[in-house]
Amino acid sequence: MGKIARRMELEACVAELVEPDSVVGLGGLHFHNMPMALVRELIRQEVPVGRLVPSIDGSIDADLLIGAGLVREVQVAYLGLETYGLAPRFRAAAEAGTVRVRDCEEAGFGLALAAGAAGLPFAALPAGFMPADEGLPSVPAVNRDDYREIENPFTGERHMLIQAINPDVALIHCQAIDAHGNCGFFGGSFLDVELAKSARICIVQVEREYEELPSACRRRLPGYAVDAYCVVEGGAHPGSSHGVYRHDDVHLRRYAQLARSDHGFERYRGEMIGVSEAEYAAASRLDDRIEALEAGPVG
Amino acid sequence: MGKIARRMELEACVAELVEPDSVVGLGGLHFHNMPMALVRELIRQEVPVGRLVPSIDGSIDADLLIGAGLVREVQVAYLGLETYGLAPRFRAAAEAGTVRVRDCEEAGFGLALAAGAAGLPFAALPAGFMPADEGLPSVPAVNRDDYREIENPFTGERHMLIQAINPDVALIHCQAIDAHGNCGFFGGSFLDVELAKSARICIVQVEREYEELPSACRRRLPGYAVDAYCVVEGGAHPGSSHGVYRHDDVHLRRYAQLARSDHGFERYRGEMIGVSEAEYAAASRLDDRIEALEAGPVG
Amino acid sequence: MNYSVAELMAVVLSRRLREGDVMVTGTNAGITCSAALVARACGRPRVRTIIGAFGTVDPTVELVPASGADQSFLPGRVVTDLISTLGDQVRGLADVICLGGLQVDRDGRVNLAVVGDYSRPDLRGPGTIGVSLIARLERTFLYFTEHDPRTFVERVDFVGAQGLRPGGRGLEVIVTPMAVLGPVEDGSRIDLVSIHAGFDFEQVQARTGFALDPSRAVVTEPPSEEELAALRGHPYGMSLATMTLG
Amino acid sequence: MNYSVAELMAVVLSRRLREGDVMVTGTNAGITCSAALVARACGRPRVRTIIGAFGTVDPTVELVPASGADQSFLPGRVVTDLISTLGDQVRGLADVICLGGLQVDRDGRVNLAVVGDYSRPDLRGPGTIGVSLIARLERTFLYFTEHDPRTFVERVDFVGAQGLRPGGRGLEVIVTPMAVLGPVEDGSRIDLVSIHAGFDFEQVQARTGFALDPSRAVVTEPPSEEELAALRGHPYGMSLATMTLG
Repeated sequence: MGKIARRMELEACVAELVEPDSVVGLGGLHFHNMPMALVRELIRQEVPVGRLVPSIDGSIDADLLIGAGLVREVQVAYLGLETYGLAPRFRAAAEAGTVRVRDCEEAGFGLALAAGAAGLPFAALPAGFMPADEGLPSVPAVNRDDYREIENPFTGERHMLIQAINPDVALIHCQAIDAHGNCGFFGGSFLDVELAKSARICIVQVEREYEELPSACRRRLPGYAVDAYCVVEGGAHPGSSHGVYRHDDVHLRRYAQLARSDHGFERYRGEMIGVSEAEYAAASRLDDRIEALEAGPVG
Repeated sequence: MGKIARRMELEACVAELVEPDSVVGLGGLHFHNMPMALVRELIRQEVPVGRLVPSIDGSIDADLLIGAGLVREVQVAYLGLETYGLAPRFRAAAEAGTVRVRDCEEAGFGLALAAGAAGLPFAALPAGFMPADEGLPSVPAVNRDDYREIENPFTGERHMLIQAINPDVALIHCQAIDAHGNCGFFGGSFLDVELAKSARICIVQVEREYEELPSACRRRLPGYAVDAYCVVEGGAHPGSSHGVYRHDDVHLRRYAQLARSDHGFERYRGEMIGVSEAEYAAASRLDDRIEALEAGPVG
Repeated sequence: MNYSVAELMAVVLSRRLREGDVMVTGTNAGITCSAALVARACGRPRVRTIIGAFGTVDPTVELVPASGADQSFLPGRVVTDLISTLGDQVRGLADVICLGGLQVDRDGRVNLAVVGDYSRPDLRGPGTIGVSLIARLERTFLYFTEHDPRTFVERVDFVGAQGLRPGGRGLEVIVTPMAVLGPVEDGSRIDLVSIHAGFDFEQVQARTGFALDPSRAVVTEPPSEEELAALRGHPYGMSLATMTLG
Repeated sequence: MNYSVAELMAVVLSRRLREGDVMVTGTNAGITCSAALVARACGRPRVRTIIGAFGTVDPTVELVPASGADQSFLPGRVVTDLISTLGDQVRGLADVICLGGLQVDRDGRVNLAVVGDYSRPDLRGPGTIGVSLIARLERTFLYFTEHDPRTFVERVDFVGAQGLRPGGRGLEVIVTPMAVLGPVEDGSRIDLVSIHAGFDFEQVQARTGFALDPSRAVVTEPPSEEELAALRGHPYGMSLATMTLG
């Protein structure tokens, strides 16, 4: 059914639309265009996540939720801080066995998300993709939830399928939205359009409202795929919001350092998450940082 | 392997790159952005086509090849003249049994082409898509080449797959190409990018060369997916070339009329195809028509 | 008040559009785009149109081109692309698909492929276009520029799509220059919904290849002033006043 | 002539690039983009680079950002999108994929997922990223900013990808700040290809967790004047002269 995007407050987006123990997808890639305001709000409202699905390359967004103890299971192609090293809370939780990991490989993850977005129950993997020999663990052998073998009915050969990804809720960050809920990305859109469509409920946090989408938009998500949106300037911080501000190197570096220990993470959490985005803005000196990190137009 | 696009003459593109009895895909949609110069050249060189695959909505491009008696089999979601009625030569050949028809439905056709482009052997169809009851003919029942049933290994339910489309050769029309073989579409690109990538050999006919692709391009096909190109101004006539000229209503109407009978079709063919595009240009008054049909910029 | 057949057809379809509907259309979309125009003006401002060939949402075209892939259809509020629009339809992000057909039968099956024997047809049509889409979308609107007995048949020769699905879902309305057809209350078959002013039951029955129920022969509600004003307030809506059908 | 380790690594990779190659890269792409720069200047002008996150072909960036998804990577000769670039790799329209790893073993397996037991790992890494792509692309280049014995192991704890495929296809070269590794002639295992000037066999063996063949310890051919000129003639190539690794 075509959706009608509702404008809501950040708090209400989470309180009304994210059920406890849902499958939650996170948009963006690495520390770019992450739905950080929504992630912080999930932590404030302590919403447990049944399965977290960071879109293809997860970062501090997923790491924070795992660190806050809210994630039972995480489906990953990549979860790390890229140029800032491993994801410390994911690492600690996976090593301690307190989060279940569903490893997918990158192409399969992309195909599974695209299948979910297109209303298909599964996708074919490339021919020749099979478990490793010699009994060493590998994808797909370690992930029987998402990978299954069939006989290719056209050739009789063995072939792997991957299950579609269809989160209950997708959390997306973008730069622009118009009066009809159509969303615009000034820079990369990664797998955000696919993630938005694959989810039952799509929540968008956006930098700014426009009467009509500006021509700077490189890609657009139609409003008929959006359930609700909230306007949060700086909502992708400490990551970048392409075309608006660059990622905050100082902040990310400090997180990567602090989150190596339990108490360091708790210190970050105590200082930064607060009770509202206004508190986050004050603690992170958001306005100053956003201004200092102002990004030129893309391209 | 990344391809290096070679600049060739129209005649050489067909003579050197289109093997007899190949599977040949045609780009464009209805009578827009059709690779007509390449189609006419196939007729001049009398290259038999093993299977013709007009991309989702075929038009006069496919009808001409069928009328010329060059097509053994045609794989169609739609083949007609849209606002000019049925495709007369396709109709006549299918009714006489001189062309074999492989009917696909539209979504399946798109999925099969996208799978072919992405290097996957087949695609899942939407759940619930099954042969019609009561033994009435239907897709997929009439097309066992492309549709097969499996047990969905995730649910145990019956499920249909469609085989990927991977033509031997794709014939594509576009508006712009740069020095690196990157192609640009000023208007619609339909399934042309998918078709180009799905084929083993991709041949592009282009209106004009540019040092760099102009910003008017709405979509781009990377040069690493292009084997050869030829520059043919007006090469999509009597169809449109989006952003350059509109379709030629007079010409198309006349074709639809003439092609209803065998001798009418032969008259069109005798008048129009000639021995070169120069003869086509003279017979169709191409320069005048292109000028008269000049299209404003798109959008 | 005077109105053309095309105007009446657009108004009939517009009344079926609900707030928030996303309607997919293409070839000969003058009537369907105008239906959305009327719906938006008459209390359902969030009705949206998608041109399937481009993924154009709410095209900003002045005059609707006949071809569904004409470049005039490119500008719009949002433009995606053909393949993602196909995906959106399969995913169920669109509500209504508008199509024509070669044959429709009383069980609501739609056929655009062949008339006669499949392997050696009497009439070979364009294909089976849209079948899996009809099967996935919640609602299908069919419209025809002629009311032809060869179109409305007892039983199709080929099932392009099972338009009418269990419970009366799927095929919702068929509009022609003479009448409106649609599923009966229990969704078991297609029958008359109404007959346009100027035609009577016998005329419609004579041009329909399956039996219609004469007790259902009410008159199609004519366009209201508001509906006509909405139509005529826009260039492409206005063009319907003089549109020739068939 | 003086050159930095990063410059040498870029030159080593550049020599593996063939005319027409399409190379996919992303995070920490300073070295790989520079390799393409050198190859293009040294007789293979049609070598192309794709930034995977965006589908940017031949990015026009001045300085290569560390992050593979930085917006500076967006402008380029052609920009498509992430999902079609994934498809292009699976389809075989790209030739080379450049990656790092947590572990590589002498059979050419690559692991980025876990060290230790999969279900309760000693070290949990980022994932299995790129595995099916390594399996599909003709050639894989691995590069590491440290030559660490924990990286080069006898046997990986998890098979992210079977980098080395039958017949020596697949994993073509591994470059580190100390040495070049790669498949032996019959493709049966990974061994030394060369050692960078300034290091000796014992040093490399001490930092490699599987046995290397000392008879293969030739010196890595240093960058030529032409190669260095190509590197230093462009802002991002120039940045390698002072790049700190590890």
